[in-house]
Amino acid sequence: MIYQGKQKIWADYQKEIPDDHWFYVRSCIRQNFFPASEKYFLKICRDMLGRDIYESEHHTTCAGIAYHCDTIPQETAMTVVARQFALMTEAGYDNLVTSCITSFGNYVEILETWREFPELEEKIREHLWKACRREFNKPKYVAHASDLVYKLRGEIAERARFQLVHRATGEPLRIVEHIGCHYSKMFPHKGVGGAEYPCVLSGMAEAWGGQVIDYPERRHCCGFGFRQYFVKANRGYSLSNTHKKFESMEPYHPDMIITNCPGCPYFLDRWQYVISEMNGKTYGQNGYGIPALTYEELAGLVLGVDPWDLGLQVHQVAVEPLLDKIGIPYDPSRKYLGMDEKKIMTPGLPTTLKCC
Amino acid sequence: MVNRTPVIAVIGAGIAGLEAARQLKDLGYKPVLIEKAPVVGGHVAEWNRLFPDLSPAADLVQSLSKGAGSVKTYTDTEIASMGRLKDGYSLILGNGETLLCDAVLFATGFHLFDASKKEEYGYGIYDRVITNRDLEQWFNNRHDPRVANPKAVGFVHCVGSRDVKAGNTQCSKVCCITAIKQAIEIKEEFPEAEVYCFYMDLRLFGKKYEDFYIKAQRDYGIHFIRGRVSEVGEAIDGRVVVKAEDTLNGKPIKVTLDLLVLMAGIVCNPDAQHYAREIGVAVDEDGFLRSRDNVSSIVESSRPGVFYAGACTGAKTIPETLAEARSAALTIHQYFNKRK
Amino acid sequence: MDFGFTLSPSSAVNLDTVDHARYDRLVQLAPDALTCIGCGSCSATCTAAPWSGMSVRKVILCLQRGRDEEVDAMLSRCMLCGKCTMVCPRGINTRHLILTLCRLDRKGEVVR
Amino acid sequence: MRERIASHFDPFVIPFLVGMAFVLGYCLIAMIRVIAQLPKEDRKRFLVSLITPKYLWMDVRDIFLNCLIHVKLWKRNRVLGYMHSSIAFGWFMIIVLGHLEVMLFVPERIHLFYYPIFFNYFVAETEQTIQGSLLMFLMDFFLLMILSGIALAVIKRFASRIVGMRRTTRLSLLDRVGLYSLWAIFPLRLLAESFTAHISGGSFLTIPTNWIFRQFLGNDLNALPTWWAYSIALGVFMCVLPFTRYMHIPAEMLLIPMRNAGIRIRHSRKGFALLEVYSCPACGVCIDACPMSVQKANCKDCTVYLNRQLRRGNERRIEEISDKCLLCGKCTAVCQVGVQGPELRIAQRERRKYALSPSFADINVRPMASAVVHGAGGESGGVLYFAGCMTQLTPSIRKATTSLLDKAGVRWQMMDPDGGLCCGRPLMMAGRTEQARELIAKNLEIIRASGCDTLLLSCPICYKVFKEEYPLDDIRVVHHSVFFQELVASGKLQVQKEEGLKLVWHDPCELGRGCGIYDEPRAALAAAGEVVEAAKHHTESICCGGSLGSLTLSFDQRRPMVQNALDNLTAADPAEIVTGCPLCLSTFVRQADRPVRDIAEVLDSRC
Repeated sequence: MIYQGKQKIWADYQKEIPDDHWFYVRSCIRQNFFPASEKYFLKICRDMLGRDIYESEHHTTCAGIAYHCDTIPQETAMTVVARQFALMTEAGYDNLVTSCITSFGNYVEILETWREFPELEEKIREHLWKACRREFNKPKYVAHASDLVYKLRGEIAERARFQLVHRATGEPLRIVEHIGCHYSKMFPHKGVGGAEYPCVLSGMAEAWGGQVIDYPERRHCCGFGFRQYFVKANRGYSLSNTHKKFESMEPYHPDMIITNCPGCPYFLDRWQYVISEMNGKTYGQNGYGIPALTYEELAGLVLGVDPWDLGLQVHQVAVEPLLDKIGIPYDPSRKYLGMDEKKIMTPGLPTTLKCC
Repeated sequence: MVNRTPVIAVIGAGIAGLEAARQLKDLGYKPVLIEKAPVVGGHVAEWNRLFPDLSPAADLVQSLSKGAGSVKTYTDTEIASMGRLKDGYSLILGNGETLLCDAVLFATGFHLFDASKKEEYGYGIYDRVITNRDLEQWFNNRHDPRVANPKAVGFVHCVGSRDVKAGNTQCSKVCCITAIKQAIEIKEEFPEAEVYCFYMDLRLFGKKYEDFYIKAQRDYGIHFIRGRVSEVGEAIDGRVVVKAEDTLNGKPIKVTLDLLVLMAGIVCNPDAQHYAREIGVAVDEDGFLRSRDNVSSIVESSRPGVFYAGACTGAKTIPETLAEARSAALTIHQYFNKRK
Repeated sequence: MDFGFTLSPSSAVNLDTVDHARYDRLVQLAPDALTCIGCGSCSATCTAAPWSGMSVRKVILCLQRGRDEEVDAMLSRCMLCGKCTMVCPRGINTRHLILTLCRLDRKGEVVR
Repeated sequence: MRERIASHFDPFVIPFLVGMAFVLGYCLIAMIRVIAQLPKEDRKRFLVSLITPKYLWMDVRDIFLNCLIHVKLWKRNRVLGYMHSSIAFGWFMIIVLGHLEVMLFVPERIHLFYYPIFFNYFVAETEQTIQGSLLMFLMDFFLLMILSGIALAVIKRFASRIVGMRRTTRLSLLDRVGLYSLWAIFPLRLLAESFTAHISGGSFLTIPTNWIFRQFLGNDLNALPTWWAYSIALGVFMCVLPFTRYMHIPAEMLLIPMRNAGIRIRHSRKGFALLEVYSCPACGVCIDACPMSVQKANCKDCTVYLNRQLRRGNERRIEEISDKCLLCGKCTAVCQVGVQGPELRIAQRERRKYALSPSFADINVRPMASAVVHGAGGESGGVLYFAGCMTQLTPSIRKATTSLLDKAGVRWQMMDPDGGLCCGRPLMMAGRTEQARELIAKNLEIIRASGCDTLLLSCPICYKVFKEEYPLDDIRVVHHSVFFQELVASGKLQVQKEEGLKLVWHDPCELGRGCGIYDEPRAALAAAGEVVEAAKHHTESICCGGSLGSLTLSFDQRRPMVQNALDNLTAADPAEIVTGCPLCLSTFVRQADRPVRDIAEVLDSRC
């Protein structure tokens, strides 16, 4: 690996990310999968780093899932997105930041389509007006939340309580970064670092003391693929793709996986359980899995947020070995306590995959 | 009008420029060779052996530069600007000299495609990914540690050729046969190595090319896989994992290689475009200089007194380039005869 | 546990692990197999093709890709009529190739 | 007349006796073994033939004509014919006369094996009597005849072209021993008899020789050693005989009655095959005849060497030779003994083991069968035309054939309009007889369904197998050249003759030597133009080089063979080369310097 070569490519694919004043749109599904990620994104940006981030309770799905499942036409998705832009305009913002990679891809795709076909934009403006009497300005900047965290990575590092370093050995943790397909594969110049060697997550990992590993199937999709997962008959296909990634990363003994997409960490986390049940194979050390975290969770951990407040107990793969490696203190007895300190249910244990 | 000996500026002292200059000199003209690089010979000077007879490239360059020996030659000299005069052209050279000439011959050649632009192949990122030029360098000096006793070697044809995404839709013409040549040379160096050529089409049009291909298959057991490499990753041991579709088999294919050679294609020389614009010579959509006619007058531009030789108008083989250089010299000769 | 779906093996051919012993032996015994250019003339003219999808081109390719079952299935109807030999532009002695192949076991040994 | 040796014995006869005993014993055992190896029904058939007067007469006649007179060889090459018959017949006569002498003069010694052979040593005879002088004259006459044969043999060995052979066999070491001992026998006999001629008498050869020797040899001390040498030469020859090519002498005497009885090769190495191998005299006639011999490297793969390798049991070479052969059958056509080169090779191919065998038993041919039923309009009879695989690649033949059928008003239909199954002959040639049988069964299903009364083939490869291996007793199997010749002869096809149009007919191996069809195509062609002959034709025609018989010959290796066949055909400078085999056609077209057409095309273009 020639690191300078990557740096050269990263230099070619830098995008302008405004420092402040963002209109934030959440993901449809992340709050279920990783309940504290979005909350801590806002918390870190607003409270710790003092940025102005606005969110509206009126925003809806961007229709990306329906669009990628071929259940609605693109024009419908465009109108839904136009409404989000209208909300942003009404709130007085120009910079749109999305929590979801598919939303990000959707917004970028729609803006690029409008750029190529301005008559389509006019048509959508009409649709929006007819539907809900709203008007909008197009955002000046569209960023993914990970772009913003990438930009703020230095500030986070300054405030970090923990380094992504193996406490016992002093070695940097070996981190697999997985970028959502819709982040930059469609429009390489819209992602930090381009499509082939994106540095949005590797930049964070390295800034916080970790070491990114480059394994052959790094570019491969997590396996979610919308229709592949949502149709049960195709689910084996989804699983097989994830399996391919794990087989490829296995020899590198990664300590963790970080992702910037709603679906990826979910599948990279849950499929480890399914694979262990199907053919008894686990990919972490000592029968554990490889923890798959969101970048917000990782930022939270680095900044010293309590793991259980970050919602790490809802991961299938136990995060305790990782916490131990870094030296992050945690109280095992609080793992399954809810916000009100009452016991939420304790999950059953898998047959093979070791959990705490 | 021409009573003094006509002066012809030959831009580029690659094989086209050298050969044309020699012919012009022999025809009684005064050619002046202007070369940006410190040495003459262009790309061929960087090559080791030439297809299909594996003759040494150095011999060719040496004999061509010997032929053009008495021609006034500026090496290491850029052209700062070019301008049109009433009956000729003026060239302001980088060294401050001004050259007034009666005709200009573009022998500006081509650029080798920058393989790092095909990011998915990881040139400049992965240690074991090199280009055809790097391999020729290795054949020349054996210094490159990346070519260390490989057990498996891959060649990717059409890197930056026939590729809309790379901005070049044209075929580079010589990569197929070069890949076969280099594959054979690798097999000769490392007989135990498995060698794979990933191709989209094999375009082996020239004399002896097909024989060379049969030889590669039958005598060297080189594997030809019809399918373009889609991506390259790095394995834990630093070798590269290559993915492609084996289109004849209709299945994806994957192989781990010790060395991957990218057959960087022939793309236009942006300098030539720049000069062309300065004196009002047309450039084709593919970036190469536009000939007056692609069938009958390939060496002529639409402007009087401006001529072409070699790869400045598109990918060429060496024999084609040399033939064009001679043809250009004769065409220039006719041009001056008509003006008398 | 039954999830209602299973892990399916990759359809990709991994040349690092594929077993091509039979191919290696074949090209030792019938070296002209190496010169196939995959033109498909043999498949198009084949008398047995309607019954087994026989194609010498595919046979040569599948052997290199470790797809032995397909090779055996294709060969199972070959009548040795020789049409493929007649049309091969590379002059491959396809009948010799087929007969030689039929004598090799999966490990590439000639059966005695 | 007097007996010279009182004991009627001398130790010098021992080498001869040992040799004689050995060779007789060996041959007897070998004969029993070969007969025992025959399949039961073949063995019965053979033994019955031996007591059937008709066969017995044939056997005696054939043995006399072939083994002693070498009639076939005479027809082919008079010098070689004389050479062989002089030695064989002369020797035979010397033995017969020797016995006659013993019976006439010392009948009480007839039980002594060596007496007839060494008669002149033991018995001093006088040439004064008519009997004596006649016998002695005959003895000398036949000895001279043999010696002239031997002289020719010596010349042949060192300069084979003089006797009309381009190439001759490379001999093995034992063959050389046998050869030199054979060459030595008769000069030594001449010397021995000459040395004793003044005592035991002699005739026009021995007496002058005796006289010459006596001019400078003062005593008779040379006589006994020479008789010893003669006996030793005989002994050595007989002792090495079973291990040399001379084994063909006894083997052929068994081969002839077996062949007359209709025995065929049923096993690759045993029984009749074994006998054929031993019957090969290694004369090397097949080397020149073999179409592969155009390239020197292939000479070692001719039938004579197959037989040698079979005797040696060199499996690698046996396989190589067996697989390379074009199976054109020319070696058999020219062989004096009639060793069946192609059949022997197919037998070797049959014994091969395979990891994978094709199977056709479960192929569903019902759609093809029902197509021919509907094609005939439900009526039975008519011609069913099977184009076959090779004709699919030569559509001109198919077109011309069907056009001729229409012109002649024949009711016909195609058996394989959209391609069919292979006839099975290529599989048989490859030694995969079992698989071929499965194909035959499938094709039979289609033929039977058609209700035809004639099966027409435009490919001799198909024709041979349909004729020989398909049980189609009530259906006439006919090659198109024969069928069209009949139509021309009966006037149903009116062919316009072009005077001076020279056409040469190439006899395809499978049609000519394979099925014995030579005259009909020529007769049909004569209606269209002037038929000229190739340099070698009929049974000696040269294979086109494209034969499916060879399993290993590469395209490049075949090219000189094709050229040689073409050169042979164009000896009389014909305007067109005409053949009746799609494979020959495709093969020739690639290299020919003049038009090559199928007989159907030639006829169709002229009527």
